[in-house]
Amino acid sequence: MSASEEQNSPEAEAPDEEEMDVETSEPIEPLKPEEGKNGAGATIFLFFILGFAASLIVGWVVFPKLLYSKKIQPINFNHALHVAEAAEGCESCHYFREDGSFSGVPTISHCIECHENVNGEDPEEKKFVREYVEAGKEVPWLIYAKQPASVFFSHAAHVITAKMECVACHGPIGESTETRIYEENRLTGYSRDIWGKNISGIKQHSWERMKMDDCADCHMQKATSEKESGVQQSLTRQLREMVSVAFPNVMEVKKGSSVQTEKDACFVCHK
Amino acid sequence: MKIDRRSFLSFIVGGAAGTALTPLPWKITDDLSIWSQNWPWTPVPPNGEVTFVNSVCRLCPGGCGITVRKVDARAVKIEGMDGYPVNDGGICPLGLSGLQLLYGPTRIPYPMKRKGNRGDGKWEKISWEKAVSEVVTKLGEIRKNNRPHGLACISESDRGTVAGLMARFMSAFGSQNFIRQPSMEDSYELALYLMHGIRAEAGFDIENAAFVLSFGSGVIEGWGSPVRMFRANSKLIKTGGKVVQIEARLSKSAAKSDKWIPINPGTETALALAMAHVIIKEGLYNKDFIENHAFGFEDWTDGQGNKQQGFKSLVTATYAPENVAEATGVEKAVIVSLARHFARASKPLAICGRGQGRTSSAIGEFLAVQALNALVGNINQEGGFHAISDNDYIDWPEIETDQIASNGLQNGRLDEAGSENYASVRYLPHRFFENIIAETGYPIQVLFAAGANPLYSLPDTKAVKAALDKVPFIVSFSSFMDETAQYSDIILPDHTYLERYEDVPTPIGLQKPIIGLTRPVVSPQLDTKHLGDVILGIAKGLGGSMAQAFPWKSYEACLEKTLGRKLDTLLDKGYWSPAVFSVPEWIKAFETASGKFEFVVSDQDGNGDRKTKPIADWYTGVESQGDPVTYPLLLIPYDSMRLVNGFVGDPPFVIKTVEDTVLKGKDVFIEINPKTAKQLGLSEGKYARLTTPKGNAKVRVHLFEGIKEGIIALPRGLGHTAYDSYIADKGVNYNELIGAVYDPVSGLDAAWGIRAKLGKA
Amino acid sequence: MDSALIPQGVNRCPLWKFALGIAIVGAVLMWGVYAMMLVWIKGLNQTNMNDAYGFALWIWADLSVIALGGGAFFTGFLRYVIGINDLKNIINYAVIIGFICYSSAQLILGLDVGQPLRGWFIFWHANVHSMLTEVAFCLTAYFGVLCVEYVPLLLENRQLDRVPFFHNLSHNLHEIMAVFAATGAFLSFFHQGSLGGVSGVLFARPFGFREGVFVWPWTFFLYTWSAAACGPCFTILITKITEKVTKKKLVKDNVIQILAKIAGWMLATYMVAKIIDTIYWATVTAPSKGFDLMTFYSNNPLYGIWILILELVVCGIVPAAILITPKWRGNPRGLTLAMILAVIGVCLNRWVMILQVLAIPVLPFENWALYMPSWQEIATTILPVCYGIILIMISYRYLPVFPQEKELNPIAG
Amino acid sequence: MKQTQGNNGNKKFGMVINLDLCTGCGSCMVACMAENNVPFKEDETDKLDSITWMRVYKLKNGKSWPNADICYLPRPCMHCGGHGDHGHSPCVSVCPAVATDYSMATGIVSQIYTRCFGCRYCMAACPYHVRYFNWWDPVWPEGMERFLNPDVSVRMRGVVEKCSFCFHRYQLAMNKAFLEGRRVLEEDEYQSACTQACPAGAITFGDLNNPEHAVHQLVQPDPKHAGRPRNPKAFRLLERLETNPKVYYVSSRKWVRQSGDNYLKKEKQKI
Repeated sequence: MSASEEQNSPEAEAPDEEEMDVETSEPIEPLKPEEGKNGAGATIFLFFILGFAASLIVGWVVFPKLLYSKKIQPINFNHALHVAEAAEGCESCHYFREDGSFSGVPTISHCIECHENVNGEDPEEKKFVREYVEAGKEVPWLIYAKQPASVFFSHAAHVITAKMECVACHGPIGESTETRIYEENRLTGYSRDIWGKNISGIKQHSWERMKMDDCADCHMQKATSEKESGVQQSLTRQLREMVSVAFPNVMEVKKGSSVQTEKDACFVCHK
Repeated sequence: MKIDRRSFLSFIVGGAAGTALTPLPWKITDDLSIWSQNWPWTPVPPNGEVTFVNSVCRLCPGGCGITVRKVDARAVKIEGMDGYPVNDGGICPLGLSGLQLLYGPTRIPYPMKRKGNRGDGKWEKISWEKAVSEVVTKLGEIRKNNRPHGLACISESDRGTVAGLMARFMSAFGSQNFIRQPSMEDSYELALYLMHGIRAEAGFDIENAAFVLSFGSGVIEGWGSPVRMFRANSKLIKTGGKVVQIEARLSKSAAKSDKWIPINPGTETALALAMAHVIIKEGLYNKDFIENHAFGFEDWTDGQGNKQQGFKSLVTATYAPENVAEATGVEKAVIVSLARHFARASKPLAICGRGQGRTSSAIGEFLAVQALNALVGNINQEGGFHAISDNDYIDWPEIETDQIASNGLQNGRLDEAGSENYASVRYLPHRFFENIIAETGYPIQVLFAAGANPLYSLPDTKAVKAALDKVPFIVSFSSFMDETAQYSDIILPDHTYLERYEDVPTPIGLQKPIIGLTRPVVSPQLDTKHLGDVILGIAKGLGGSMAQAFPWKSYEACLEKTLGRKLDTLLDKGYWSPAVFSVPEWIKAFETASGKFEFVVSDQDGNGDRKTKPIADWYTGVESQGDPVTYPLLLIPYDSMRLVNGFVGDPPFVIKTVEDTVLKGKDVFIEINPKTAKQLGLSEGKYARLTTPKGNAKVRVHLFEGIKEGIIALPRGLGHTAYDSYIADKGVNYNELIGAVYDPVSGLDAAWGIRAKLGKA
Repeated sequence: MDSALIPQGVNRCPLWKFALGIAIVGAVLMWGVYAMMLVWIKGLNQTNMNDAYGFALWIWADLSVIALGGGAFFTGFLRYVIGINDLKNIINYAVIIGFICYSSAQLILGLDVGQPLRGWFIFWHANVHSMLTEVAFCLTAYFGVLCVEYVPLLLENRQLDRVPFFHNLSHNLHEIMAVFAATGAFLSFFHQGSLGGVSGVLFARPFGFREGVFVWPWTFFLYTWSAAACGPCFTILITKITEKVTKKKLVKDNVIQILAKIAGWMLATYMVAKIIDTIYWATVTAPSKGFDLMTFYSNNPLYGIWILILELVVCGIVPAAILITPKWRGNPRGLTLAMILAVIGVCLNRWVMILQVLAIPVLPFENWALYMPSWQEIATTILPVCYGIILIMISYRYLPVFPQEKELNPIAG
Repeated sequence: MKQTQGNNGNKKFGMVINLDLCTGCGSCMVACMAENNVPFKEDETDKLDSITWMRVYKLKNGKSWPNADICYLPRPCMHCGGHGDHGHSPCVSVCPAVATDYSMATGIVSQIYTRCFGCRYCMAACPYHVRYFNWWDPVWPEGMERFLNPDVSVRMRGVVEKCSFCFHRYQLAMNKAFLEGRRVLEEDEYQSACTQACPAGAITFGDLNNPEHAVHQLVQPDPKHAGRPRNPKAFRLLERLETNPKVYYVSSRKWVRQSGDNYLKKEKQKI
């Protein structure tokens, strides 16, 4: 703030000298204690509770309902049936390509191998053949585990090198007989599976939430031990670090490669 | 109970406290940031299966192999094809930007017919049937009127099956007026025809040369096949080969060369002859070649018994270094030393063709440079100059012309190429347009523009436009809305090179013949049609002998038939080259009257009679246009890999790489020596008015120590009025400021610059 | 009309005049708000910043207002921690000015980042190595302290004071104000220092980078010190302007003189340190990177050696000399001149340490980058000035900001 | 694996650009733009608002005609290792939100666009001007977004971006390696887009820690001086600032080598 601007303020324009124009405060009384003070206090408290309760309901019940839109998959897909029928189980449709990339959800050209014509009685199959196979259109599947554009995820690293089970991230979807409702966050466009079914973000199974922190947790564990967890893990980690400092040749503690965080560097999972 | 202000406040406070204990504020804060990470208006490219398709780039005559990376049906990246003989993985900025042309806004989406006046940019969408039938009707009319020679076609190239079909169409129709866009090929072809006696392409074994003497050729600025030249240049550097650049301006090639010899522009012929003088005087030439395989070195006697001057006496008499030192601006000692280095080098090679070689030049300059190659005996030698005979894989049945066509063909070419005056020249595009304006010869009623954009890329665009105004019906086959397409009457858009099959003949300047195959990388994105198929369609529509001349069902069928078994190799490897190839030995290399390399230039009429102009008339350059008093400065153009100068304009990626000392906003910079600028009262960044005898333009000043006093330079490739907003109306088209200058002996346009003046704007 | 809100025993201009004043300043403010909305909706392309000038007018304004707002922490420190009691007569105003400066700084930061919705990442994903992280944490914390310091003053409004709860709250806050003042001084020490570190740690920017002398990075202390020196000057300057505008004496001379004297000695010692720093940098640090001093001050149309002389001599040594000399300090004109010079000096220092750092080419083949702010940048920089004027107008009118006002301006009759 | 033991198996990807071979054609710039979804505007002639991860500079020797000389110098991100190569590059340490990071495993300075909130402190820190801010929303002409590369995320307005050494190509190559049961890449499996495209073969890319890689052989980095080149024809930009770049230049011209750093007047006179 500079002097010149302050002086531009209208107060600089000759304050009025006339007494009449000058506003002077009038003496006033201090507030009188109100009558029925206790009653008023209770009312105020009641309203506080009301507001408190209302906001809890809005925040915990109404808000999640508003936040997510519910969408139904274009075709009600039966995983269990397909797994049983397909020769190579899951890998029949979800396989690695030669370049190491993962096929993900199969395209219509893959489905046609079996469903060029209607095979059975299922009305969903009929719908599928009629609306997509015959029209040569891809099915606009809603992907529960869709990656954001900023993420690079190597299925090969996790499934082949680290030998992780699909279930760890995707849950027992292979056993499902029908597609569940896809919930999409109206603000972010993310699948609800990312934040977790539970609005508070608490998860019981590893696949129930797939935020960056969930990746990071696992990557931190990998850096120390694969089986231990919690306190035990941090204790052994401390111990290993001490040993590694004393005898660097005997034990090497794998620190993450990031200079900033000492976790795995950002470019491991981001693109 | 009274609900007063305080109760309400209390309710709010309770609500706030409660809200803080719900996920609401935290989730919204988090989600808003996630929203900002996934703004719906920021595109997310879909993932998919990655495949690679090999093809050949068609954006310049360079003919590089490309590998296109696809994700599902989308082409996402063009890369150089590893192992391709031309470019082996390397690729130029334009080639990399091909997808911007494929998917870009400059594409012509469907056949269109002009509404309103020419150049208004108002178009009516029409069907392919209608488009073809319109052209057929128009052509039918002129045939009916017995004026088939009123059809002309201007094309980027005259090689390969598509150009071949077009040329065949013209012949069958009855017109000789097939015209190729000018380039250094015109001059090289003519020089080879005159000196070697063959119709052949110039090949340069630069990779194996030890000393490359470049007369202004942009060795690393797009001359020849650009990427191949870059690789060759790198190889030279790594193997210790030397490059000497003779050029008026410190170009990239000059800066990267081992030695830059600044020269006054337009005096290259004199310098080459002075070097020849030194080489001959000092006996440094290849005695075997000169004595046994060359004619016209010594004085000789023609068929009429007249004594004629030979090359030796020409240069010894006239071109002593001290005689040319002043004119060329190159000191005598430098000329002598350069001549010695050149002649003594193990594998010397002299090349010419200014900048990217996108213009023709005076034949004298090419003859003089080729004479240097002959003197050092590098013709058809390793590391030398190779004459590559047309690798003629196209063997189509003879055309059976009908009477109308035969009559039409009786009329010579409107551009007078091949006429008595310009006997050996094949194409003279500037003369074609001038004759239209002057109404010499006969009127042109229909003009095809196929892969060529004469309204932008020929000198004196105003004159070209005036000529086009006299042509009642212009058909453009362009894939892109270029200047000529914009000024046409009907557009039958071709597929882009990424959507079609096409054979690619030996790229310009390559020392061995190869055929490449352009193939569809993606399915046609718009309602376009292969030019080959359109030609077939029009011929069929015309019926009769026209239809008979095109016995193929489709272009693809024609290509299959033409290439035969080569096609399998092409589909498999991406290119075909002869299993064994070598250029002929000296004894078999020349098909002149003497059967030798000829220094003298003479018309060979087959019965041994030689008629010629004096040798001194041939070995000469041309002056620039304009009088030096009114126009004290010399304007020369320069080429850059970042400024595309062919039948397409700079795609957005390429124009982005242009330096801010070349283009700023919409203003182009003119390069000027600081001393000259000071004399004119101009300083860096100032606006100036550039005037030449042909036109004027507003430019900005860029001081450059790499240019001689009195010379100013303007880039080629800017000043488009068509295409998209990424390129249109940026800078000035050099061709608007320059006119053709005739080479009196060949008729070729030999302009290398123009006189100019620069004043404050 | 609003007389019930005006403190007892003082005169204020008529409401219409006050409202007119607010309206005029408010109009300029709305211009700033319009520019602010443009920036938030359309993005930072509304500015003339570019890839060479990632930091420009806004960051300069930010650093300047924080330096000038330093009067709050330093006066508070002197009043509550050191115990210079006379300063209680100016501390309220120092707090208000500090509050304005710091809230303005936060607003500007909110504008300056490319992704305001992700601004909280600086706290949630904090990188402990970054000076900005430290700045953000301390600045926010100190702003909290300023709020706490401002609240008791607000509660002294006649109407609010009638509520017993507020009355007691205000009283109790006053009791423990020393704790907040100490916290504020502590936090300020860090964030003022970190702001100094912002350019001081840029080891690849030889104009800004400082090492050696006493501690790394030396700019850390220079910034804290200069803020402590020039902040009070700004407080005095604004007080003097307020007196001019209201045509009243609001603070007694002895109070001003004490503060000015302390600021003077701070400024003098700061100048010694700054000159040592400059000499060391010009003769050791920069040459070791291949830079002669004059390369920083030549070959461009703006940044000449004059800027160094202006900062160190005219706006440094001169005001310091005036303020430490009782005779010159006692002269009202001398005092005002010194205040103005000191304020310009610290702002110039911040400008140089941000914008000149970025203007100077480090790669030998690059050129000087010059920059001219867009109207949106200027409008949004004037915005907090207007906001400050309005807040001062309101505070002055309705709060007992100056304890000595009544005594100095008795109402006749 | 023998050669990498001394570095804990860590790689240090770097680039050597031969300025004798570089023709200044701009292919590297375009290859980079095409590979990395770099946006473009109608007017890109304001080079201070023109995103070019790879930028080719024109160097002049400052002499007058006919002794003038020019040289082109491509400038990607230097991926500085900082003092002592500890990974504290000028930009990484200043980022308040860990949006840019240094990976000890690869030596690459990453930039995470979704983390970045656009404070631009890193840009102020970088003396090479390799960092670019998205002042504008990235917009492609209608239809042109079809060529966008899914391996690189498109940057939204308001964040900083820069050359990543085409790290996504490393991710993809590793993907393939994982599928084939490998954890180590061959030299040619991971090459940046500019290296691949350069028609003059001027750019070499590889692991500076690996003596078998061409980059190592070309510059012979000195481990005692954080990789300063031992090849007398090689230099790094602004070596005196001790930023320890991983991009090396080779030139046979002395004036070019001297253009890479700042020298005092008296030092210049000595040279």
